Order: sequence, then structure tokens, then C-alpha cells
Amino acid sequence: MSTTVGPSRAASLLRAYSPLLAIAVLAVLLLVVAPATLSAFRLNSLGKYICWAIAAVGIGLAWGRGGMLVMGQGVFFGLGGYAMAMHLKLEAAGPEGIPDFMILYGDGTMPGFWEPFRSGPFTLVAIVVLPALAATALGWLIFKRRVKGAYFAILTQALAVVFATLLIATIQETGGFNGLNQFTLFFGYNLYDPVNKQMVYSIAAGLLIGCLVIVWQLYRSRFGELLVATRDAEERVRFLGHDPANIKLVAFVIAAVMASIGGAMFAPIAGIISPSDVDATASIFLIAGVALGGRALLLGPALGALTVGFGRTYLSEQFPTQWTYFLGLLFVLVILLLPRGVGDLPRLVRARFGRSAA
Amino acid sequence: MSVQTHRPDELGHDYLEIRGLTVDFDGFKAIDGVDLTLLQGRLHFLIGPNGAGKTTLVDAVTGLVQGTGRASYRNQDLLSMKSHRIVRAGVGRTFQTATVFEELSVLQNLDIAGGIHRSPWGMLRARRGVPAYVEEALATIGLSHLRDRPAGVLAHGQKQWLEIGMLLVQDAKVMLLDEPVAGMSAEEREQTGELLRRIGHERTIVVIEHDMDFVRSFADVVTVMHGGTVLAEGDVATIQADPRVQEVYLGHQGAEHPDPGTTDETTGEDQRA
Amino acid sequence: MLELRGVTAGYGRTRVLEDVDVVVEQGGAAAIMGHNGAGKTTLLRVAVGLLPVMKGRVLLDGQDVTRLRPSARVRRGLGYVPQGQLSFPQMTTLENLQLVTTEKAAIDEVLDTFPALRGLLPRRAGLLSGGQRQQLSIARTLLTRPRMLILDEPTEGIQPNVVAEIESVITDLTRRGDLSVLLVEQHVGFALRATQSYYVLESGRITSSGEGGPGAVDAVRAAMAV
Amino acid sequence: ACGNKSDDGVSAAESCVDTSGDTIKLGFLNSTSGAMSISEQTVRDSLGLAMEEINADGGILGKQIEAVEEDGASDPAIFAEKIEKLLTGDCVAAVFGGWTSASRKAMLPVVEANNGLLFYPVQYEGLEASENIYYSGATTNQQIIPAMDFLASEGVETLFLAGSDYVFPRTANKIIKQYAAELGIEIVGEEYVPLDDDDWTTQVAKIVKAKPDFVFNTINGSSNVGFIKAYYEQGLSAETSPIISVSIAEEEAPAMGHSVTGQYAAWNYFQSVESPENSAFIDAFQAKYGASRPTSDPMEAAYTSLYLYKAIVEKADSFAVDDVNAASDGVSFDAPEGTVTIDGENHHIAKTALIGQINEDNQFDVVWSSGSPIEPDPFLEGYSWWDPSAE
Amino acid sequence: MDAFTTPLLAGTATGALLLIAALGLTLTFGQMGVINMAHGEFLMIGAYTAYVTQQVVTNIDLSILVALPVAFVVAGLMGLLLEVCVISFMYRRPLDTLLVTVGVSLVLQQLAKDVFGAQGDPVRVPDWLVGTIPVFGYNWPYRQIFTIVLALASLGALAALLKYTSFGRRIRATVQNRDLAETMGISTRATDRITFFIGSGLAGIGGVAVSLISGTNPSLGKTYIISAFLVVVAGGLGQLKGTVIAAFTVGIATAFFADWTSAAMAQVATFALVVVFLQLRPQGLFTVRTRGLA
Ligand SMILES: Nc1ncnc2c1ncn2[C@@H]1O[C@H](COP(=O)(O)OP(=O)(O)OP(=O)(O)O)[C@@H](O)[C@H]1O
Ligand SMILES: Nc1ncnc2c1ncn2[C@@H]1O[C@H](COP(=O)(O)OP(=O)(O)OP(=O)(O)O)[C@@H](O)[C@H]1O
Ligand SMILES: NC(N)=O
Ligand SMILES: [Mg+2]
Ligand SMILES: [Mg+2]
Repeated sequence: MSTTVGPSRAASLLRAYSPLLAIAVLAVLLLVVAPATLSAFRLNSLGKYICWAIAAVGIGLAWGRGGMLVMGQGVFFGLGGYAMAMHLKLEAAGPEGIPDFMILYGDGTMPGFWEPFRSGPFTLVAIVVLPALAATALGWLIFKRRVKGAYFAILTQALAVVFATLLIATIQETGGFNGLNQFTLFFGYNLYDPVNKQMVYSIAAGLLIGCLVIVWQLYRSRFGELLVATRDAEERVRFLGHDPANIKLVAFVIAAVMASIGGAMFAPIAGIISPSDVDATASIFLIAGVALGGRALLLGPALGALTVGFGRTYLSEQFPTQWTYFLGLLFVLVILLLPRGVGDLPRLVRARFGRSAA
Repeated sequence: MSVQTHRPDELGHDYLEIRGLTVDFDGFKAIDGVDLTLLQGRLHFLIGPNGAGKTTLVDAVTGLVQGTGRASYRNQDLLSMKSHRIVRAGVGRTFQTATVFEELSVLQNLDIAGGIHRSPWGMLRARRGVPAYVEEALATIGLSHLRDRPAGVLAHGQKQWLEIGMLLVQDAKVMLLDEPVAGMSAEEREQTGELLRRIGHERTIVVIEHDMDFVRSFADVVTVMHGGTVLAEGDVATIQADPRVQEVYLGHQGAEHPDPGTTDETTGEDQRA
Repeated sequence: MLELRGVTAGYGRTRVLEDVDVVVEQGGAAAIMGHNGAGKTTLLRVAVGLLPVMKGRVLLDGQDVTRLRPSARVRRGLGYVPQGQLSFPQMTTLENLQLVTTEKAAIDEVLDTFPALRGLLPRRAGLLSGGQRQQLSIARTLLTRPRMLILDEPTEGIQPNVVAEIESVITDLTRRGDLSVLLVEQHVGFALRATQSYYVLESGRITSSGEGGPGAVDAVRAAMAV
Repeated sequence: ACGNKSDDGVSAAESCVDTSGDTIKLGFLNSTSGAMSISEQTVRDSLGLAMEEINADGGILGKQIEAVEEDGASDPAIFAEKIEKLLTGDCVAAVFGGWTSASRKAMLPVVEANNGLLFYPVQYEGLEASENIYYSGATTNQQIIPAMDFLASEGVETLFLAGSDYVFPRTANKIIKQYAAELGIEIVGEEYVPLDDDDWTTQVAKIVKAKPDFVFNTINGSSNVGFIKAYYEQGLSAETSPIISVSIAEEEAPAMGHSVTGQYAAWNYFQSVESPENSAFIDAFQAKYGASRPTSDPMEAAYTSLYLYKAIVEKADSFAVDDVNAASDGVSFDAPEGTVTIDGENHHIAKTALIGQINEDNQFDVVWSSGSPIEPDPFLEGYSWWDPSAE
Repeated sequence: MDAFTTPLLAGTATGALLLIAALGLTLTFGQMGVINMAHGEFLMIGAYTAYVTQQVVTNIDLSILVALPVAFVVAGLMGLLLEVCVISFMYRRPLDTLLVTVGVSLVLQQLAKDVFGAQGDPVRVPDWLVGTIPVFGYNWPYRQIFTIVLALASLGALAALLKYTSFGRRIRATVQNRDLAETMGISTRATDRITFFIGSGLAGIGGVAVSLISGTNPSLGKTYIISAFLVVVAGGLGQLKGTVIAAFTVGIATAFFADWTSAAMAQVATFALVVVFLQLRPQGLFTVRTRGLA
């Protein structure tokens, strides 16, 4: 039997803060190196991946640490994305104007719920509050009733389907299948100006870093330990005097808000948000990134999402017709060979075999 | 040993009182009108045939199954409370098949057990070093050398110690221990018994156990359950002498040297089910 | 009957067993004793095939079964009662038994050994009490008609008079010579009465072994006292 | 020169197209994955053919076409991303592709922001005209309105509308309903089903009840198969109540077996059109992709769009977008469908409307024709009955 | 009257389709806990099998009947392949199977595209399946009745298999505790494979039924997969009874909603219905009570 000796003070301090170091490195890469080296277009694409990464960080929290396989994050990504898109659309339409598609496909009148989104501040608040409320309501029902595991996964996936179908069906309210695009201004800044586009990119990158720092603190906090405990033995947690439902709810809501923020930045960066960016498939791609990078690791989900985003672009450019093969195989191989993600490779190298749970 | 200690006037006459407790699993009464009074500072043992209702009794008192009747502690009725509230009221338990948090280290297992004494805000802060009461618990249960092991890899008995340790950290005033020494060697039983003695003074401790040696050496009071009811209660000697107890439980010569043959008596389970 | 030769095994990089040799003669019975975490369960898991060896061999009837899956070993006459009152929780007690055989007679026979189970046949095993599950676990394994029975703390959680019953079953079967037993047991008295030889396992190594029988009690206690 | 360092930052508007060499880059942007790849792959194929032919006889302005292919993945956001990549990264002179209106709408702001060129080959719902897009498919007054005229000429009095639940069918039906009122045709039902939802049973049951003289079908993609099969199996047929479709072409028809025989479709091109240009087109296409491969309207429109581009560029003697736009008016090409001419105002092209009836071999027998090419009128300004803001 | 019978009967047929799709899942998902997102692609394989069979057995009236067993075997073998190559390594982390199989489904769709071309292929409905019986003003197509019969037949066969053979017990044992099952002499590997073969095979049969509605196309599976999973969940994992009730309820409900509102809204409403239902009965229609912390 190997007895592990308690690590020395300094070493443990280093271990405790090295993640922050890693985050800092990432920050430099995204905020300094990338803008300096990448073309406007590539930088913009990176911006999109970053938006997915923000959502992925939340998934890492809910799934990796909390054991909730959230298959429907597209819903929250969409809430934020559409909230922002509605504001940008109205900004483009001008003070009194209404979005063009409502005239083209509708009777030229604007549904009431659009009105408040004329206000920038309201929109920003909505981007955080809408998903938080939705997630709280949903999570409350689900967790209090102890729906978990596969049930939870399928349920959330179904919600993504409903959400996308709903959007497609409401052409006059949400632009339907076409989604919302043709944004010109971002809180007053002209989106066609490369300088402003880079600013929007930087905001997204900054938000990603922010989210990473937040989860870093959560992971090392006692809440983080409790969350893992809940994942591994939910009912047992009750006998520590906690209601697992609340613990999971917190993680779920945070994940939802992060997804929403990712979506909100996606709209101006991609220049469009449409049902296919928020449906079940889109949600699964988010999950895929997290799985690839390492669901339970701090940086795993973000890096995974960035990789999947880049991989999709790169593969589809190299093999426009065959790339789905590679993507599919990527899924299979990673999950199969690296259950805990690529980020887990180092550990795997150290310890060769996984242990056989009895 | 931990954040909270309670007002001196409470000390000594703290007790858990169960009255007319009944647990009904659609038609089948696993517990049938049990009365029990468990006083602080005494090691109270609960024995009885397999299926007598011992675990169910603990389940009912800790909110895991729905029971009727009363189980009052510090004038709260536990039966009407949710599990996590009951724990916060100071009533803790262990499980017959030890369940700990496999992915967390022994240390973390103990640390989060202390969670109820922290503010929500405190929950969001990281653990700095090892709290004294956790160190203490680690030492008490003798797992200090395994503190950084994932609890999942602990051997059976080690897990049971860890569970007791978690109760210590929780600072449970009432401890309901379901077969805590099962699978331990004689010495380990001794140690565990001593441990229970030591911590038993300012606590109300109930131990469910089948090992009569263990019962003999540590029990202050023994309650024998059978078929969901209390069959007998008293000190070890009286219990062992009780023919009904021998009949349904001990077998005629008592535990250690039973004579086979006369034990084709059933637990009485089937008469009811 | 069953031989473990120079077995080294563990989990991940952790070695739990170091070069362990254990032999159970045809119709013989051996007990393994040791403290919590010594590696007893690990040893049995290796014997059954639930855990691969790092070094060493496992032989059944002189044949090397080191590479065989548990189910294959079971078909060769191995029977295993794991530690921890395991059962198939969603199946009724009866289904748990029928998993092995649907022969009415055979099932009746084990029910005579464990009469308490009779009244529980329609109840799902997951709802049984710990001891009831343990009784079921032993009954189920007996149904596989093992020639080599491996038990991991079988009496854990079982009421005294039933323990006695189990003891007599084991001793009867071994006496008749059609059963060999490898027993992990904490109750030294029980263990030594039920077996003819013992091994003491300390943190993964066999530290002493010898003839069983009530006489050995003190020897073992001594060997185990740390 | 930017071909080699295509990743250099490029501020919008000012183009980076490299015309110095003896090749010119064009972008082909179609969905080769996802639900729409079923249809869009065929467009990609005919673009490939046109390129091969043009290169064979000297290219455009003597420059060989070098195609940069991208996958739109049936996702509007991807279309937007890819067309930006093609325009600013690869610095292509023009992009050819898109199918669903969603993909076009997604590309529009990008192509405008970068002052690029997009050639869009599919019939669509009109109400659009971008300086940077050329529409080689039909707008509504070249397909839907003629179809209505045909129905009127057939003495149709009751009409049922079935469509996929997205922009094109919804808008098309908005126009149809207003024109029907004008023509005194009564709309006896209107049903939508999400794209690639195959089960039309309940909706068809409603058609059975409504017993319309005709059904106007604006369903897109594979969903048509489910519709036609349900139609057939509930005892409806070309005899009882015929269907006129605007998205079923030679490509889609075979998948419906024989249940579609006798039904009608409105297009501007059929494989059966008889002209030397068409036979040449069909022969060349089948020589390249296999004798079994049919040709269809969107394929032909895509094929034509590349030739039109060549014609405009050579007239302008420049690849610069502004020069191209200046020169485009009146440029015409003897396409397989007949002679087509670009309207420099709205960048659509004059096309002849045709109604075909599907025969046993899944080919279309032309039963009605507008005779001469119809001038494109995307905003239906020439139609007094049209009121965009009316429901 | 027919405003009622039309959705009812048409919905029953839709429900039947869902049921066949879900039956396989009650085995692979319900019993084995594998979330096989490629199950939809097994439907697709079934559909293409129907198409290919028609090319071989040119007698259309016959070929559909031939296609059924063939599709069962073909899809079954694909399932077996998947189990052996991928799933078998993942039984200790069932949720992950979801992601792996998503990858597999991507590959299978692309494969279908490359093999059979992007365009769908026709599956001709035999004449004896064309036509309708009028039932209270609804002309009930034979094909729908055929689908229902097919579903009930598959259901019966599966139920019998699980009830009257030791197979059912073996599957459940394997899922509930692999190691223990092994030590009871059950070859868990064999059990897994047979289960997966049958589960996937059922999807193949479903595919034939689907091909009669929509012919074939590479993305055919996507249409049914999620509703099928919902049905299994709503029915209660591994609970045949529940699955049946859930399948028909969902089918009929969708039909009624579609009748009252639109097809899209019907989807939304039905999903919403299931979500709400799961609030009331989190473990599905038929729940199995457990004890302790289980
Ligand atoms: N949820 C349930 N549904 C039905 N019967 C149950 C349920 N839970 C427990 N039982 C039955 O109630 C009886 C009491 O079980 P309990 O676990 O309390 O016994 P116990 O005294 O702890 O036995 P042991 O000494 O074996 O642990 C048993 O017969 C058991 O089968
Ligand atoms: N799955 C596992 N992974 C890693 N280490 C393990 C695992 N299971 C057990 N161990 C370690 O191996 C050692 C031996 O465990 P084992 O269960 O064999 O002990 P034991 O003798 O059976 O103890 P007990 O009497 O309590 O059952 C223990 O220190 C334990 O921590
Ligand atoms: N333009 C179309 N057919 O969507
Ligand atoms: Mg018990
Ligand atoms: Mg053990």
C-alpha cells in the first residue's frame, strides 16, 4: 500500500494558485497575442469559439463537477443571444423603427415584448436575469422532484428541441428559421468598423477569463467540494445537513447565466443568431467541447470548446464534403480513450490503468 | 471540538423520545408501535433478528422513510422534518453499508461534513489549511495516514470509521450507528467501542449490532426488536437470559457457541409478510 | 483445488497484494484473517477474477485460470459470496435465486437453510434488510452448486442463530468432501471452527499461517495483535 | 498579391481580390453537410461543370477559374462565417451558392459590408434586391404568380395551401392569398409543417375533408416525400385534387416513387426543355456525373449564374465589383432554359415561367408557358393588388 | 365526429411508430442504461434496407415483408458492431455513451449520404397497403393499420422474450450489478451483445415502417430519436407497460394538438406535456421504489 505523504507548504501553495497562472497565460494569448497575429476574420471566428467556450465553462461546472449532463444549454445560449440580438436589431432599426422582417413577413406591427429591448441597460440586465429566472424555475421543479441522470439529460435535450421549434414557428416574433441578423450598431459602435469588432472580441475574451476565475474560486471553495459530493452520492449529502436540490440549483443557474452571456456575445460577433445556433445539435457540440477538454478540469471545458470550434472550421475548410467523418470519429475516440478529456492525458501517463470500480 | 457547544443547562438531560412509531410499507408494518427513550450519556444498543426493523427505525427517525407516531428531540418532532433539517437539529447517522464520497479525499469528506456550521458565504470561500476539529476527528478515527486518499478506495471498515468521523465533525448530539463495527477485527472493535465510550458522554448514541461479544463489552442498555416491535429491554445479562430472545435471536446457548439444529426457527418474518 | 501462486495485485499504481501464496486443498477449508484494509477482499477478487493480477497465477483444479473471466471460473465450479450484502436490488428475492436456476427442488433446499427468505420471495431484494440480503447472497451462491466456495465476511450483519446455521452448512459440506472453502472472516472463533488452516494477511503480505481448529485461536490473535 | 498571405487583416469594403495572376478565385458555398446538403450538393455539381467548361475555353478574361469550396453546413451562421472567409480571407472575386432564404439572409449583410458579390441560384420569396447579390433563380412574379395564372386558366375555384414552416412558404402564401382574392379563388385551408418533418398524415386528412380543386405546395426538401406519400395513401391523386409544387424538381421526384406522377410543378427550367443549349448542358452534366443524374431548375440556375458572371465581367473588362454592377444591366446568356437577361436595377434576371406535369419517368411534360421571359419584379410594384403590410 | 377520430386514429399510428422506435430503446437505454443517439440511424438503416430489398426482390407486394426480417438482422448487426467496438468499453459510465453515439450517428449519416447519394430513395408502398377504410369519417390508411399491427407484434415478441425466458432476468442482473452477475456465472458480455442486437434490430423494423411514410434519407433518424427517448423516459426506464402507454399518448396528443394548432406548436405542446408529467412522476409512469440511499 502506498501511503501518500502530506505535501509541503510551498508546494501546496503553488498547487493552489497554479490554475490562476494558467488562466493568466490564456488571458494573454486571447487578449494580446491573438489580436496581434490573426486577421480580422480569423479573430472574429475565434470570437465565436470564445462565446461557446463561455457556455462550456458553465457546463463544466454543472456536468463535470455537478454531474448534471445539461444537454439543453442551447436554450440559455439562445435566451442571451436573442435578447442581445433583439436590442441590436432595434438599434439598427433606429429610435422609432421596427425590424425589417416584421414588415416583410408580418403585418408590420411589433410584438410588445420587443419594446423594452430598445433600452441597452434593460437588455444587459435581461441577459443575466432571464436565464437565471428560467433556470431557477426549471431547476427547482426538476431537482426538488429528484429527476437526475439520464432523465435529466433527455429532459434538457427535449427542451432544446422545443425551444428551437418554437423559434422557427414564430416567424413574425423571432424571425423564425432565418433568425435575427443585419446588425449595424453595438451600443452605439458601428459593427462594420474593424476596430469596434475587435473591441467586441476583447469583451468576449474578457468575459471568458472572468468566468474562468469565478469557477476557479467555486471549485476550490467548500461549495465546490460539496458539489462533487452531491454528484457522487446525492442522497448522502442530505445527511450532512444539506438539501442537494439547492446545491445543484446553484450550479445549474450559474451554468445557465454563463451560457446566456456566451450567446449574448455570439450575436454581435457572428452577426446572426438563428435556431440552428441554439437547437439540440448546437447544444451537443457545446457538450462535445467540454468532454474533449475534460469536463471536470478547470480549463478543460473552455479549451475543449475552442478546439471543437476551430476543428469544425479547419476540417470543413480542408474537407468540405467529408469533414463530418472526422468530427464523428473525434467524438468517439476522445470519449472512448480519454474519458476525462485530453486535459487528463498527463495524469493518464502517470497512472497507466484506471481503477475498476467494484 | 467544534464551532457550536450548547448551553450548560441542557447538558445531561438531553434525550430522544420515540412514541408509537409505526412504519407501514403498503400494508406491511416494518415497525409497529415502537416506544423508546434514549438518554444522553448511555451507550444504547439495538439488537434483533434480521428484518426486525432496526434500520427502518433509524430510517424513520432520520427522515429517510415516512413514519407515524412521534420522535421528539429537544421538543421538535423529527418525523415531520426533512432529512437535512433533522441533521441540522443535531441528529446524525451512519449507514449499514458504509457510504462515503468516493471521489473526495478522506480529508474533504470530513471537512464538508462540517458544512452545516458555515454561512452560505463561508461556503464560497476556500478551505485554508485543516480545521482543528477535522484534524482531531482524523486522529480519533485513526485515518490520518490516509487523509489524502480518495475515500472510494478505503477498505470496508475504514469507510465505517470515516462515517463515524463525519458525525464527529458534524458534532451530532444524537448518533444512530447502523452496525458500525461489522467487518472489523476484534482489536478494531475494541478500539471502536472505546471510541464510542469516549464520545458518548455528551451524546446520545444508539448502536445497532449483531456481534454479542461487542454488545456484552460496551452496552449500557439493550433493546431487542422483533417483528417491528420491542421484544425486550434491559441490561445485557437480563437480555441474554431472556428465553424469547434466545428463541428468535441468539439461539439457545447464546452467541459464541450456538448449537446448530435448534435454529430452524425463522425470524418470524413470514408469519407477518 | 484452488491455488494462488505469487500473486501481486492492486489498483492503479497502488499495490495491495505482494507475492501472496494461498492454497486450498480439495475438500479443505482455509480462513484468511487480517485487519481492515489488509487486502483480504482484494485477494478474493483476484481469486474470482474480478481483479487482474499484476504478477502470479491462479489455478483451479490444477488448471491455470488466471486469464478467465469470472463467469467462466464460476462455470468451472467456483462460487463467490462478496462482501457487503450485494444483490440485484430491482429483482425480487425469488428472481435473484432463479437467476441461477429455476429448479424448484434446488431452490426449496436453500430456503430450508435460510427459512427467513421464504416470506420474502415476492419482495424486491433492494427492499430487504441488510442481513436478509446477506442471507440471500449466500443462498444464491449455494445454488450455483460450487465445488470451491469463496466467502468474504459471510456472517457480517447476520443474526447469531443464523450464523450458527451457516457454520453448520459449511462444515457439513466440507466434511462430505464435495466442497472446498476459502473464507475471509473477522470472527476468529467462527473462522477457525469452520476451517482446517488459516492465513494471516498484513498490509498485503501473508505474515503467518498454520493449522486451523479452535486450538489456533490464540496463535492467530497473537499474530494479528499489532 | 494576397493569395499566399490570405490571413492578412483586411478592413472591409476595399477589396483584396488578386487579378494580377492568370487565375481568378471564385467561391462555391453550398451545404455539403446537414439537412440541406441533399439539395445543395446538386448545385455544387453543376457549378463544377460550368467552371470546367469555362476554363476549357479560356476562362474569364483569359484567367482560369480557381474554385474555393466551402461547406455552409445547412446553418445560416456558418454561411455568414464562410462567406466572410471567402471574401476577406481567400479574396475571391465572387461567391456562388446558398439555397434556403435563411442562408441568403445570413450572407446578405456580410457580402454588403465587404462589398462582395453573391450569385444565388434558387427561386425565393422576393421582396429583396441587394447591390451585392445576383438572383439567378425566380422571384415570385416569375414562378408563383404565373402558377396562379395557370390555376385560374384551369378554372380552379378552391385552393389549399401546404408548406414548410419557414420564411419562403409563409411569404409565398401571403402573396398567393392576396392574388387568389384578386382572381376570385377561395383558399379552403392552409397547413405548415416544420422543415424535414415527414409525417403529413393529419394535415392531408384535412385536405381530404376540404376537397380543394387544387393544392399549392410550397414544401421544401425531404418533407415533400412524406407529404406526397400521405396524399397518395389517403386516396388523393392528380385526378381527384392535383398538386402544384414549387420545390419538387427532377431531383426530388424519384424519391416519391410513382405516387407523384401526374402532379404539377412550376419552374423556369425542366430537363425536358428542348433546346440545343439544354441538350448540351444535359449531355455535359451526365458525362461528368453519370448518365442517371437528372438536371433541375436550381442546378440550371447555378450553371447559368456562372456564365452570366463571365459575361458581365468580360463586358466590364474588370472583376471589380463596382465595374461589374455598372456593366451588368442587359447582359444576357443563351441558357439551357432559354435566353435570360439581367435587370441592372434589381439584379434579378428575366425568365420564362413554365408549368410541368410529372410523367412516368419522373420527367416533366411542359403543359403551360408564359411564352416570353417575364421581367423580374421582386417587390411586386407592378401588381396593384399587392399590399405588403396586409396580413 | 371525424374531428375526433382523425387525430385519434392518425395519432395512434404515429404512436405505433414511436413505440417501435422506443421498444429498442427500452432494452438498450431502459435496461442497459446506454443512451444510444445512433438509434435513430438504425431506423435509417432499416429504411435503406427496405429500399435495397425492393431492388432485389422486385415483387413489391412481397419485398416489404421480406424487408422486415432482413432489416432486423442488418440493423441488429450494426448494433452488435457498435456494442463490440465502442459501447462495451463504457458500461461503467453510461452517460458518456450519449456523446460517443452522437459521433457514431454523424458518421452513419455521412456514410448513408456517400453510399446512397444525398437524395432520398423511393420505397414503393405495395398495393395491398394502399387504400383506406372509412372510420367515422376518417379514411384510415391501411399503412397506418399495418404500422400499428407491426408495433404490437414487436411488442408482443419482446414482452414474451423478457417474461418467459431467463434472458430478461439476465439483462436486468447484468445492468444492476455487472460484477455480481459475472460471479453468478452470467456471461455479461454475451448478454450485452444479444441485448444490443435485439434492441437495434427492433429499430431496423421501425425503419421499414418509416420508409413507408417518408421513403429514405440520410437524416431520417433525427426526426424520431428524441421523441422516442422522451417516450422511454416518460414510461419509466425499462418499463414496457409504461413505454407503450407513453408512446400512444404522445402520438395521439401530438395529433390532437396538430389538429387544433399547428404541427410546430404540437411538438412544443407535447414536449411540454411530458416535462410537466415528469414533474408529477419523476421516475416515469411506472416507478420502482428503492430503499436507503439507492
Ligand atoms: N421500502 C420497503 N418496502 C417493503 N419492505 C421493506 C422496506 N424497507 C424495509 N422493508 C422490510 O422491513 C423489514 C425491516 O427491515 P430493516 O432493515 O429495518 O431490518 P433490520 O432490523 O435492520 O435487519 P438487519 O439486522 O438485517 O439489518 C424487513 O423485513 C425488510 O424487508
Ligand atoms: N478500488 C480500489 N482502488 C484503490 N485502492 C483500493 C480499492 N479497493 C481497496 N483499495 C485499497 O486496498 C487496501 C485493501 O482493501 P481490501 O478491501 O482488500 O481490505 P480488506 O482486508 O478487505 O478490509 P476489510 O476487512 O475492511 O474488508 C485498502 O487499503 C484499500 O484502501
Ligand atoms: N428560397 C427558398 N426556396 O428557400
Ligand atoms: Mg439493518
Ligand atoms: Mg474486505
